[in-house]
Amino acid sequence: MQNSIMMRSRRATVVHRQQVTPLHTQLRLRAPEIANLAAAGQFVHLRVTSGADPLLRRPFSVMLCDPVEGFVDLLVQNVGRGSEIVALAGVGQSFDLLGPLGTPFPLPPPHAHAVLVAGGVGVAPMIALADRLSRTADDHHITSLFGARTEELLCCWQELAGRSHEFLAVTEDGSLGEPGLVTGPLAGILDVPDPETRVVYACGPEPMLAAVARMCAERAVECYVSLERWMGCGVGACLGCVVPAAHPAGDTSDATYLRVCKDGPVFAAGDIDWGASCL
Amino acid sequence: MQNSIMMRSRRATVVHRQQVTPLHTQLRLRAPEIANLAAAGQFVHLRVTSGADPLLRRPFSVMLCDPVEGFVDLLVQNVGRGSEIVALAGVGQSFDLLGPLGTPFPLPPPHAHAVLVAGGVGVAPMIALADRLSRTADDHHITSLFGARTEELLCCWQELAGRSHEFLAVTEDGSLGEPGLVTGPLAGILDVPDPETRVVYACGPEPMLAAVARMCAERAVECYVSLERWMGCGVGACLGCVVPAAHPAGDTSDATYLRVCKDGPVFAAGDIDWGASCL
Amino acid sequence: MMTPVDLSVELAGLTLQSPIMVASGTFGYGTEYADLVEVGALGAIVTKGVTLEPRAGNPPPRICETPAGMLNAIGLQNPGVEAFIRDKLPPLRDFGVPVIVNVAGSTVEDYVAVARRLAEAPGVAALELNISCPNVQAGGLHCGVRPDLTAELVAAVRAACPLPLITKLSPNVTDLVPIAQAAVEAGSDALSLINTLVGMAIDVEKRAPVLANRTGGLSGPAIRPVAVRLTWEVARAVSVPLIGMGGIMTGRDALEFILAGATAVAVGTGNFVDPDVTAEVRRGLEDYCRRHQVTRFRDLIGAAQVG
Amino acid sequence: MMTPVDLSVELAGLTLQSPIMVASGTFGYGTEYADLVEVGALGAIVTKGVTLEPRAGNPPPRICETPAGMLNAIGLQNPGVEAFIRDKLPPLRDFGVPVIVNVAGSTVEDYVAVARRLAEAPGVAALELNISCPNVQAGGLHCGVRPDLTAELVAAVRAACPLPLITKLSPNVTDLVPIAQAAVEAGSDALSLINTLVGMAIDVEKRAPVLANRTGGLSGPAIRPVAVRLTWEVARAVSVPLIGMGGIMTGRDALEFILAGATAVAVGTGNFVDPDVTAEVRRGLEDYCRRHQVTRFRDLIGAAQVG
Ligand SMILES: Cc1cc2nc3c(=O)[nH]c(=O)nc-3n(C[C@H](O)[C@H](O)[C@H](O)COP(=O)(O)OP(=O)(O)OC[C@H]3O[C@@H](n4cnc5c(N)ncnc54)[C@H](O)[C@@H]3O)c2cc1C
Ligand SMILES: Cc1cc2nc3c(=O)[nH]c(=O)nc-3n(C[C@H](O)[C@H](O)[C@H](O)COP(=O)(O)OP(=O)(O)OC[C@H]3O[C@@H](n4cnc5c(N)ncnc54)[C@H](O)[C@@H]3O)c2cc1C
Ligand SMILES: Cc1cc2nc3c(=O)[nH]c(=O)nc-3n(C[C@H](O)[C@H](O)[C@H](O)COP(=O)(O)O)c2cc1C
Ligand SMILES: Cc1cc2nc3c(=O)[nH]c(=O)nc-3n(C[C@H](O)[C@H](O)[C@H](O)COP(=O)(O)O)c2cc1C
Ligand code: FES
Ligand code: FES
Repeated sequence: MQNSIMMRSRRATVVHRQQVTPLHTQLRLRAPEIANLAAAGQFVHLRVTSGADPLLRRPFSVMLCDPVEGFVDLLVQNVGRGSEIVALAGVGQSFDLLGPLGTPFPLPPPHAHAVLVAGGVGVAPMIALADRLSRTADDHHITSLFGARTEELLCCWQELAGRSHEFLAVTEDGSLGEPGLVTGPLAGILDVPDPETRVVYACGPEPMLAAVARMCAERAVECYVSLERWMGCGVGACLGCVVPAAHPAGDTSDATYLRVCKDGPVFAAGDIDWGASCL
Repeated sequence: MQNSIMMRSRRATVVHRQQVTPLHTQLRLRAPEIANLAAAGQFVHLRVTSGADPLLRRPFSVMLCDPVEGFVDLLVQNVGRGSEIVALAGVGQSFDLLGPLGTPFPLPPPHAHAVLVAGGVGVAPMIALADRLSRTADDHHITSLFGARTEELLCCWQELAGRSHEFLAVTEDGSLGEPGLVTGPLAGILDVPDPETRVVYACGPEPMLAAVARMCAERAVECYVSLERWMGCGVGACLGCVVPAAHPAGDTSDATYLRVCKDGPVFAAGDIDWGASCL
Repeated sequence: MMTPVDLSVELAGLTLQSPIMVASGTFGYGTEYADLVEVGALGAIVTKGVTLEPRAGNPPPRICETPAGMLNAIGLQNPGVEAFIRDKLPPLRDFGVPVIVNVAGSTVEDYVAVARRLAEAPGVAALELNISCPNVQAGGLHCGVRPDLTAELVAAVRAACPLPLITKLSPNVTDLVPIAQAAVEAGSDALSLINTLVGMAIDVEKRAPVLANRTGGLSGPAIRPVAVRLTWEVARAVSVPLIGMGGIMTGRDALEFILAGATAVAVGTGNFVDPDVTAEVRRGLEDYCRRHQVTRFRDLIGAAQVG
Repeated sequence: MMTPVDLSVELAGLTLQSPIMVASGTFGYGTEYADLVEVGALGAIVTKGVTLEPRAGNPPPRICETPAGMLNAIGLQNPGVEAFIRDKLPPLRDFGVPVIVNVAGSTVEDYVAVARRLAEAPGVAALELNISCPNVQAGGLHCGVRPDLTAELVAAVRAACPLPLITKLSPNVTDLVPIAQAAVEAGSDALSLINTLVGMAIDVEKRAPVLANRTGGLSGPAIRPVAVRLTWEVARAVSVPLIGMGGIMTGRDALEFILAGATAVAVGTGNFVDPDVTAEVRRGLEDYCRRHQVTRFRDLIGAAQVG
C-alpha cells in the first residue's frame, strides 16, 4: 500500500551545507522518496549516530523539497548534542531518516488570505507552507510575519519573504524590521472587517503560539499551529510526546492527550489546552 | 616535572591515512610531544568518541615516530566498533590521545643479535623496535620473523623488513614466505652454540607468545613479550588489565597480578604465568 | 545461497515462529508500525498495558533521553479493556502472529476482571502480567517487590483465566529469585524480564525533575548488563521459559539473553531507535546459527550456563 | 575577567575546597594520576578499598565495556592495611587534600580492625565503609542489603574509631531509604551513593560470561539516572550530607546530584575516559554559578527538591 512506501526509513546523504547563521545550518539531503511525499508541516525523524549515545532520533521539519532532483532541505539550530552532530555534518555524510511523518498543514480555501507567523527556527515549516501555497493555482494571498530576539536569529528570512506577498520581520531588539513581538503587527492584520477571510498558521516558541492562538480565538479566525516536543518513536506508538487536548470528548485515552508526532505536529489551535500545555 | 609533560592527554590530528590491507589502516597523526617521548613498546590510549558510547579509550602501540615532524604512526586493525571508528578516520579528523604509556622494550647489549618475532597486527611495536635498534650506534644484528594466517594479514611487512638485516615472512597457508608458524624458523635461529648472545622480542597472538616464551626458556635465551588486554584507565589505577605473574614474591597485591598498562605491556617472558594467562 | 535456520521456539504452550517479540508499550497496538515493520515476521506482539478502566496517563513531559537509554513515565495511558477489545484487538489479530496482552491494575480484582474479559475475547494468545504497578490495597507498594504479593496476584488471575500466563518481573528488588519462584509456583507459564529500572533526570536550568512524574523507568542499551545478569540468575532457579529483554538492538545482544537462559527475547526501546531493529536482530541470529552450524536454535538456550 | 566562585562545602566535619572528589577504586592511590591531574585541586581523594589482609583480587578478565558504561570485578585487590599505611598513605598525604580511605572486609571484626589501625595513622581524614561486600558471618550476604546488618557494622566501627564515618550504599536493593536511615542512626556522619549495579556480559562466541567472576559492577553514565533517583530519595529521608556518584562526566551531570540533594560528588569511571574530567566538572560548576549568579555553591544543594 501507499503507506508502506511513505514511512520506510532510508539513508539520506548530505549534498549541500550552508551555515546560514552562527547557530543555524541549512542541510540539503538526497532523499528522493521523502522529497516526493513530504507535505508542508511534516517532519523527518533523524538518527544522529549509529552508536547508542545519543540514542533517540531527533525530529526536524521539512523546510523545502525538490521532488525533481530528489532533495530535502532541513534548517538545523544547534541547541545540543544531537542537533550539533547534524549541524556539523559535511557533504557526503549520510543519516538514517524516517519520514515524512506527522500531519501536514491543511491548505486554506481558494482566494483565502493566509497569514504565516514564524518565530525563530519555527520558520522552517512556514517556508514549506509558503512554498506550497505559492505553487497552488487557487490564488492565495500570503502575508508572513517572522519574529526573533535579534536580527541574527532571523534565519533564512529571505526564503520566507521571497514566497510571500507581504513579509514583515520583527525583532525584540529592533535590530531588523519592526521592534517588538509578532503579535503587534498580527493584531493589525486581524483587526479588519472580515477577519474570517484570513487563515493563520504559526510555528515558534510556545508562548508566541499561545498568544497567536488566543488572538485568533477572540476574532474567530481559523488558526493552525505546529508544536514541538521530545519524541521517542515519532510514529504514535510510545505516547511520549503528548500535549493536553482542549475538549476531552469521546474515549479518554485518545482525548485527554494528543500525540505531537501522529495527531500533530500541526493542530487546530482550538484543539490544544494552552493553559495546561504552555509550561 | 618531566613526567607531567610525558602523560598529559592531547588532541592529535590525522595528517595521513593509508589502507594497507582491507583490514588494516596506517594512520599518521600530528602529536609532537608523543613523537618526542615515545619509546619502542609504548602505546597511546585513544578516545574514539566524545560521546559515551563506546565509552572507554582504546590502546594502540606506537608503530613509528618522527620527532622532527612531530608525527606518530599507528597501525589499526579493524576488529570492532572502536577500532573501526579509528580505522575510518579521515585526514583532518582529530582524537584525544593519552600517552606515551607503559614500559618500553629494554634494548639489547651492544653487538647483540636481536630476534624480533611478530604475529599479525603485533608487528606494530616490532616495527618501532626495529626502527629504534637500527638507529643506535651499538651495531645490533636484527633478524625479524613475521607470521600470519595468510599473505594479506602480513600488514606493513616492508616496514619491518626494511629495518632488519634478515627478514622472514611465514604464513600458515604458505601464500607468502615460509609455510607454517614462526616457531619453526625461530628454532633454527636459537639452536646455535651461543643462543645466549640472542635476545628475543615478540608481539602477537597469545598462543604464539607462549610458544616463543617456552622455546626461549628452554634455551636460556632472554625474551621480552608485549601483551594485550582490555584496558580501563591505561595508567595503572583501575587494576582492570592484569595478567597472572609467574613467581609471587613479596607483597601479594603487587605480585599475584601484573598490570599490562603500567608494569607492561612489555614483560620479561619469565615474569608471566603462561599457564594461567593463556586462556 | 543461504540455508534457512529454524528459529521457532515453544513458550507457555505457544509455538513462536521466531524468538523475537516486541516489548509492551514500545510497539503500541501494532498498527502504528504496520507501515514500517514486517509485523508478520515477529514471534509475538506484546501490547501496551491494558487496564480495566480507561486511563489518561501521566501529564507531560513523559520521556527523556539518558546515556544509551531513556526514561519514561507514560502512566499506563490506555483506552481500557472494553475499548481495547473493540478497537485495538481486531487489527492486532490480523497480523497473524500471537497477540500477548500486557495487563495492569491497581488491585488484584482489577487484574482478575481484565483477565476474565480478555479470556472471552477471540485472538488473545496469552497474558503478560505487569506486576510493577502500585497496588492500592498494599498501600501503593508494587506487588512485584514481594514474593507473597506476587503469588497472590498470579494465583488469583490463574484461577480466573485459562489463558497462558506470563508474569513480568521488576528489576528494582534486592533478590529477584524468590519473586520469580513465587510467580512460577502460583501458576505462571513463563516469565518476562526485565521491566524498567526506576530512575530520574533533573533539568539543571529549571532545577526540577525533567519528568512531570519526577521518576521514570530506565530502558535501552544502558540496562542490558543488569537484564542479562537477572536472566542468568532466574534461569538457574526456575524451570519455566523466560522472555529476556533490556536494551536489545542486535542479534549479538539477543544472544546474550538466550545464552543466559532465555527462550525468547523482546525488543523495546530499540524499535524507537530503528524500526528495522527486529529484522536486524533476526538476521544476526540467523548468521550466528550458520557460522556455528547451529541447526536447532533451541540448543542455544542457556548454553552459557554450563561451565 | 571572571570572578572566582566559592565551591567549598562542609562534609562530615571536613571542609572541602571543592565538592568534587574521586570515587573509590577509580583513582588508585592518587600517584597513578599525579602526572595527569592537578590532584591538589580535588575536594578529596577516596582510596581503593583497603582490607585487613592483603588481597590478590579476582582472576582476569576483570573489566569489560557496556553501552555508556563498564563492568568491573576487580575483587578488592589491595596490599592490606599495613602496607597501605606504610607505602600508599605517605604519598597520598602529600597531595594536600583530605584522604578518605575506603574500608572493606568479610566480617564486622575485619572492618573494626582496619578502622582502628587507620585511626592511628596520621593523615586519614575520614573512612568510607564499603558495605557491599559479601559478609561470611551473614552467609555471604552483603551487609548493605539489610538495615539490621548495616546498623550492626556501622555501629561497631563507630564505637572503635573516632574518624568521620561515611557509609557507602549499594543500589541493588528494593528500598534504599531504611538502609540509609539505619546507617545514619548507627553513627554515619555522611553517606556515599551509589556503588555499582550488579550486571553481566556474555561473550557470545565463547558462550560464557566475559568476566572470570561472571558478574561485575556496572558503572558509568549508563547508571546516572538510577543514582540521581536514589540520591533524591535518600536526601528526603536523612539529614546527613550525601556524596553523590554514578556516571558523572560534566558539570551538568554533577549538578543533577547536587540539586537532588547531594553536598558533594565523586567521579569514578569518568577518570578513565578523560583524566581531565574533574577539572572539566569544576569548570562546569563555576560557569553555572556565574550564569545564575549563585554566590554560595551550597545554596544549590537540594534545590530541585522544593516543589
Ligand atoms: C515536529 C518537530 C519539528 C522540529 N523541527 C525542527 C527544525 O526544523 N529545526 C530545528 O533546529 N529543530 C527542530 N525541532 C527541535 C529539535 O528536534 C530539537 O532541537 C532537537 O531534537 C534537540 O536535540 P539535541 O540533542 O540537539 O538537544 P538536546 O541535547 O537533546 O537538548 C538540548 C536542549 O533542547 C531541548 N530539547 C531537546 N529536544 C527537544 C524537543 N524535541 N522539543 C523541545 N525541546 C527540546 C532540551 O530541553 C535541551 O534544553 C523540531 C522538533 C519537533 C518535535
Ligand atoms: C598495549 C596494547 C597495544 C595494542 N596495539 C594495537 C595496535 O597497534 N593495533 C591494533 O590494531 N590493535 C592494538 N591493540 C588492540 C586494540 O586495542 C583492540 O583491538 C581494540 O581496543 C578493540 O577495540 P574495538 O572497539 O574495535 O573492539 P571491541 O568491539 O571492543 O571488541 C572487538 C573484539 O576485540 C576483542 N578485544 C577488544 N579489546 C581488546 C583488547 N584490548 N585486547 C584483546 N582483545 C580485545 C573483543 O573481545 C572483541 O572480540 C592493542 C592493545 C593493547 C592492550
Ligand atoms: C515508552 C515505554 C513504555 C512502556 N510501557 C510498558 C507497559 O505498559 N507495560 C510493561 O510491562 N512494560 C512497559 N515498558 C517496559 C518495556 O516493555 C521493557 O520491559 C523495557 O523497556 C526494557 O526493554 P528495552 O530496554 O528493550 O526497552 C515500557 C517501556 C517504554 C520505553
Ligand atoms: C574499576 C572500579 C573499581 C571500583 N572499586 C571500588 C572499591 O574498591 N570500593 C568501592 O566502594 N567502590 C568501588 N567502585 C565503585 C565506584 O567507587 C563508584 O561507586 C561507581 O563506579 C559509580 O561511579 P561512576 O559511575 O562514576 O564510576 C569501583 C568502580 C570501578 C569502575
Ligand atoms: S514520539 Fe512516540 S508517540 Fe509520539
Ligand atoms: S587499565 Fe587500569 S590498571 Fe591497567
